[in-house]
Amino acid sequence: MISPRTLRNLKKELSHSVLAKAGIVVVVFMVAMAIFAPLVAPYSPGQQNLDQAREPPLGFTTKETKEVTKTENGSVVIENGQVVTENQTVYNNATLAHPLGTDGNGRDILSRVIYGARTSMLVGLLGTALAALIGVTVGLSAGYYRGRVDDALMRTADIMLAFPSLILAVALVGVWGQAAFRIPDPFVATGFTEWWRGLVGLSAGPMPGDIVLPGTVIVVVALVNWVWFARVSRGEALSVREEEYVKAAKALGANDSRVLGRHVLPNAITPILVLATVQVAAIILLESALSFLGLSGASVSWGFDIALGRQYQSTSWWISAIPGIAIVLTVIGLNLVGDWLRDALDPGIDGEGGV
Amino acid sequence: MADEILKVRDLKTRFFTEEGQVNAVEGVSFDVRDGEIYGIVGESGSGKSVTALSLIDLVESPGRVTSGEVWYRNTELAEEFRDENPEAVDGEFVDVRRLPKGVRRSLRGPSFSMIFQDPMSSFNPSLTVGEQIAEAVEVQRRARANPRRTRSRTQGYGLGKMLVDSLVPSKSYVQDASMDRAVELLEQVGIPDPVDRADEYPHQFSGGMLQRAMIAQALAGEPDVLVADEPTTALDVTIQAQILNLLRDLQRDEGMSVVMITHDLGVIARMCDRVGVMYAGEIVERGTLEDVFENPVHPYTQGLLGSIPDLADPAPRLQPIEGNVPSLIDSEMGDRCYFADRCPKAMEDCLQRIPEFDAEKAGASDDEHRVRCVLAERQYDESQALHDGHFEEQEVAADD
Amino acid sequence: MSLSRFLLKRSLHGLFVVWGVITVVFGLRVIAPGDPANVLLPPNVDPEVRQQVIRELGLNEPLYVQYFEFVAGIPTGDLGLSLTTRTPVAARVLAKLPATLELAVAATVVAVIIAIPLGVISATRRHDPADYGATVFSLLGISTPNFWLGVMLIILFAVQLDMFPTSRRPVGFDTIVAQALALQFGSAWDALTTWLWHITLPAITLGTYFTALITRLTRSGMLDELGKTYVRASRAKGLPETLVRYKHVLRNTLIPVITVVGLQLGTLIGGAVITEAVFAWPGLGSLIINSFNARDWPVLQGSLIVVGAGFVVTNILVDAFYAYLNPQVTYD
Amino acid sequence: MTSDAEAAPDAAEGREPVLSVRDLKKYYFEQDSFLDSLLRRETQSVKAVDGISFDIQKGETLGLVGESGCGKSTTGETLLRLREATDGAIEFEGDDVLGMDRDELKAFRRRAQIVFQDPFSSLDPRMTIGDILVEPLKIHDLPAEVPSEQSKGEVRREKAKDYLERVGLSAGQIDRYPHEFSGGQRQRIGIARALMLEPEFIVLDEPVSALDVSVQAQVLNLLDDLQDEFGLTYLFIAHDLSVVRHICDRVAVMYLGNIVELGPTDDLFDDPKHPYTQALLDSVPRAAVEEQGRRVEPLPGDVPSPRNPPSGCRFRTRCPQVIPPKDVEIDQSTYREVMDLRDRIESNDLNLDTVWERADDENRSDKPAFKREFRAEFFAQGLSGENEATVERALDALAEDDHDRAAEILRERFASVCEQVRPVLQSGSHPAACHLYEQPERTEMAAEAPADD
Repeated sequence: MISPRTLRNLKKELSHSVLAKAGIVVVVFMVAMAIFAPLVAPYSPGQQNLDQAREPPLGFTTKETKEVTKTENGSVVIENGQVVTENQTVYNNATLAHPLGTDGNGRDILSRVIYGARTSMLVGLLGTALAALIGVTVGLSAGYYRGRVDDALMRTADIMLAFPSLILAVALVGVWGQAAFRIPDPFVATGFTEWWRGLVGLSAGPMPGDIVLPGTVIVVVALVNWVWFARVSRGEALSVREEEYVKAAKALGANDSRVLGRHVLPNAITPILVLATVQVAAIILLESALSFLGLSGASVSWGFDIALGRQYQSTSWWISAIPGIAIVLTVIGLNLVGDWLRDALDPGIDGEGGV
Repeated sequence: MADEILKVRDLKTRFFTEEGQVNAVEGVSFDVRDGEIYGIVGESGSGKSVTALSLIDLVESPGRVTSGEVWYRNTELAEEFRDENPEAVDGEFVDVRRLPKGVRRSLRGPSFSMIFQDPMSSFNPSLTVGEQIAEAVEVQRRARANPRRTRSRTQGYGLGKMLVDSLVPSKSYVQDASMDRAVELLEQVGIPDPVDRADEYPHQFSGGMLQRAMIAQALAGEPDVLVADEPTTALDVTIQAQILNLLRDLQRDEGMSVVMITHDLGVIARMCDRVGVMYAGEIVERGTLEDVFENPVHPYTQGLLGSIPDLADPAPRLQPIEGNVPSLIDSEMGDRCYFADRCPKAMEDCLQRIPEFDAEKAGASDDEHRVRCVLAERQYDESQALHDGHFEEQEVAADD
Repeated sequence: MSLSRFLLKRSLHGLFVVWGVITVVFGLRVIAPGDPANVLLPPNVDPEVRQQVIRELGLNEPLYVQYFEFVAGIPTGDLGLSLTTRTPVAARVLAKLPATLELAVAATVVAVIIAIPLGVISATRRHDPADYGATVFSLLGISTPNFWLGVMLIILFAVQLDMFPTSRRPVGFDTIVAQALALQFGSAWDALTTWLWHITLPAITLGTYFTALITRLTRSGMLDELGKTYVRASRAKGLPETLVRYKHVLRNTLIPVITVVGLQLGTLIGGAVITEAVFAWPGLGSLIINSFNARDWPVLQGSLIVVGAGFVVTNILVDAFYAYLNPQVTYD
Repeated sequence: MTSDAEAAPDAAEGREPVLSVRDLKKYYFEQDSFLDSLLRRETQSVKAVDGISFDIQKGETLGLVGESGCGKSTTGETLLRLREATDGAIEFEGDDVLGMDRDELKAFRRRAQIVFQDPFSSLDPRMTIGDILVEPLKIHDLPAEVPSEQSKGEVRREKAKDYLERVGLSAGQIDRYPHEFSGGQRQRIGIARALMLEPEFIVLDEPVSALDVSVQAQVLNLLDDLQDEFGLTYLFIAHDLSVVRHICDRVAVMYLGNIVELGPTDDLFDDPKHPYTQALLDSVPRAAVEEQGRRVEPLPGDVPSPRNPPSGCRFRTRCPQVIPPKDVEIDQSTYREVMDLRDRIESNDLNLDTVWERADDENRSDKPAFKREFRAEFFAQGLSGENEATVERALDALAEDDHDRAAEILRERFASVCEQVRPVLQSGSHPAACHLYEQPERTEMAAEAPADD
């Protein structure tokens, strides 16, 4: 399906562009992190340690004034029958145990970011795949057959576009609730995790046994975003169907399914591919927004952690900042890959979507 | 005999692409005289359109005119630059390529003008045709009012105006007088109801009418030389006939010179006095129409003429040139005659060097029929002929 | 087709879309699980009372009657009663609308003022530091989730530097206008500065994505446009470069930019919802989130309809501007 | 494309035609969404092909020539049912093409093929040349039986290689992609693809228009050779008259959806009958020294829109030989002016503001001045006698802004047979649809005339 010329263009563009290389590195890194989370995360993302709460990331020290019980010679001072308190300056030092610091409950932020990548990637990839499946099927048929099918699609798309995607997603989550499926994590279930963590000397603490698949959210983001795929593939089908090779195929006696499958789809696939890359980014942003609003049903998610950090925003900025940086890096990476594909293949598409 | 208005010498234009350096124009020389129509004919990829753009300094990145001279007869400019830049002046002629950028730009309109193949894409779709022609008039009006400023980048078109203009479709740059002149020009090129038509947009015009409007726009600056790049290729024959008549009438009435660039030998035959045949970035044969059409010497010219079915006298079988247009990438060109691989009369000599014009001798009149081929100086010698498949073998060798 | 005919056609189309929006919104309520009566009533209430409430809400009617009444009520401004406050939905939504509009308009204005010149500079000075700067900015801008950006702005400018307030909207733009009209310029000025002071961070939060997007579109659109033949023809007729670039090229660049911006208005409104959540900005977004949490369906429906209708109206305006810039659309 | 061209006309008679087209029509109706239909008063149709009839004899090349928008390509595609005809009949070797069901149509595709104009769009860029050539065989599951030692795939590939060589390419190029070939080579591949099903009849839709002249000649020679080799019948669609003269046995000239003249190539080129054919032939610039400085009298104006074609003879708005009524004596150029004036009044395309402006009369009361200016603008020479009186009365009506009456006055006196009756092709070997030549019985055509309004 991908001709040697396409591959050559991709390689050529890649060799020219530092940004494209950076994008690929970031995306591959994030995907690897998501897949191998139980093998590389220092701790379980849910493991709390209130003694080590709000530890800053490496390189930072925070100073805060705390009200503590006054002690003298190791015993609590009591005056007038009450425990005396005093204001004391407490220094929170970064420790190597938590390179990215800890959150309000003393959970390791690095571990949460690694596990958060799973949620983002699952929703991003599955949501995009579902949206593409719906959108491309509908769009190609509409563009190819035109007429009433096309009319109906375009009107539906107009109505869909009148709802801001975030608001529609919120409403749909409201309708369906926040169903999430739990799938056993293969690394943990096979015991590989334990063996591996022992081998490389990571803390053995029990890692979560399930991968949480936020089912509603995946369906919702797909329902909200399929319109972009439909628009692009419709446009492609409209232009490809006018190509003489499509007419020639019909003249040779090819039926519609052959023309659609052998000629229209392969020639429409490039811009759809570019759109898909950009859509993964858009859907990751949408998922994080839903999580931020507490609607996604996932307990470990970048957006959710940003929201959790807000109650400590006056003292512990990193709790919100670090998951956000993870989002930005991922989305930049995907956008760079999208730009690379677009420049190399030059399909000329519009419509990006986003939060 | 009329004097030369334009003398082009050894013009070279290259495109620096990722595939390598493309020699689109490879040492082109020709003269254009006062009030003549000079024809340049060639197939696609022969470099004829790039030659046109090179003449009026409109080659865009990644392309660049790398060397050569374009001598243009203009006494005023010659006076002005005689002391300042003596190298750029030769008698009444100035070398346009050696003039400062601002001056070169100011020549577009009053000295050189150009019309393009596809009139529909040559007009801005969102402005009326009248306004676009009036702009061309307005530029010259302002130039006359303030010659110095013509050479500046902005020509007094300030920041405020451009912001307003970019959002509000207005004629604020164009004065009423220029608009009136635009209507006159439209009338001159034979557009009925010019007053109404001036307020219409390009897509409301037919192809033929729009090409007329394009010509009107090119006439706005009263140019000395009009470069017409395939002006009738996009048009039907009956419309083509209208446009060709119009071009010739205007050329006669305005006394301008026209460089007519086309792939259509018939158009050349009808319009031109003298002609140059281009192949692979070079002019391979030039001379008067009779010389080139009746007694072609270069095998390419012969092949070209043999390829066209004649309307009046159909031959039972055509005599095409075998093979395809060559690559113009510098590294693949080699120092030989670029036509040799398609030439039915290629000899060993053809591979030794790039053939020069046979008559670059001093004193030779430019009327002379000149050919860039070894056959101009000697007869075809069968004993030296390259055997069939010579080039295929080379290709195979290169592939291994 | 004349311009008015074009706009008539667009308006009819808009009306159709609004109808579609209303239908979808009605459908959402129908497929939503749970009984609205449960929201209003304590769990173990007398079935008699329960039935009465259901009758009051019209939920005992057949679906098509409910639908018809729902649709028929909308032109008269009747969006039903809020389940939680028992007040008309329309009034609640309208009360929140100005805050959201202020935010959206401020963000758009900032975006357009910054983005178009930035895109132009970037396109006309390729491979210049300015171009790289604009490219990096726009890449960051389209990749940053705005709620996170809002939180970061609050932490930096409100908490750490104490330059701006963290949240709230003490004064509305309508107040400023009212005071100015009443010739109380002193207090109008004070109100204006307060307003500006409070809206700055939310507007930046909401506007960044748009600024970045428009910069990108302007840059790529302008590069495309500069490669067209009419640009060459304009140069050939002697036009100065500034005229070619700004009178001809920029205008034609804006035509596709406007289309995309129109399509992305939904994104802007969606962004407003979450920005309001971050800054406790008392607008439509806050209303939507609150009524979602309270399962107050009529308010949620009403807000969705207003948002949808707003999108349609804005798009008709965008189309009108588009038609004004691009004469071709009215002649096909 | 027999080289002895004089044999063609006679050969055309007496044989059963391969293809016979009767009164074929193809109208395009603008695709309206329901909103458009709400807003629009009537649906407009574009009459791309409006009632054409012709036969193609076995082994001949029929040329279909005309300017852009005349409906020639639409005709070609409609013949093969790539577009659905609006009306008419097409018979291919006795089979009713328009009535074929799916299976019959598929069988028909094996017998009739098409080659397209654009060598860059006619080959799927994602397929290798081998895939492209084998596809027709796959579609029709050919060959039905293969020798036991070979698989179907191998047989097909062998055939593809064979045809690649027959069109002048090397079999070794079979695994390359289309973009690795030049325009001429790609056109050869397109021809090979059409030949793979071994058809009897091929529509060649501008097969050499996109090629450079030197390559064009190669492809023309190839088509010539293939016709001899496979005994093919061609419908050759083109706008280049020189090419048509070179390759065709008979030629049909199209103008605005009609065939205006049809005849053996040499007859038609040496003795064109229809004024349009004459003008067309006169316009073509020949690549010969005699052409130098030749000034042609080109047809005025543009081709009218097929949305709203002229009544009667489609060509009458540009025709240099419009026939005035028998009792009116008027020279052709003045008659043309009168007709143009009337056309403009009738199509509401006459703006009197400028005339009044020139007459320098804001109140629009100075009729003599108005009429003077009007004449200066519309009439090169004076009129005389009854003609003059009629024009005078029409101008009076115009001065009072009564356009309908002005048109009526002019119509009464100057109405031409060309606008009232649509001319048809006579029988015979070289017919022309023009009133200058004898037309069949009037009653027959009168029935057809209202359809044009």
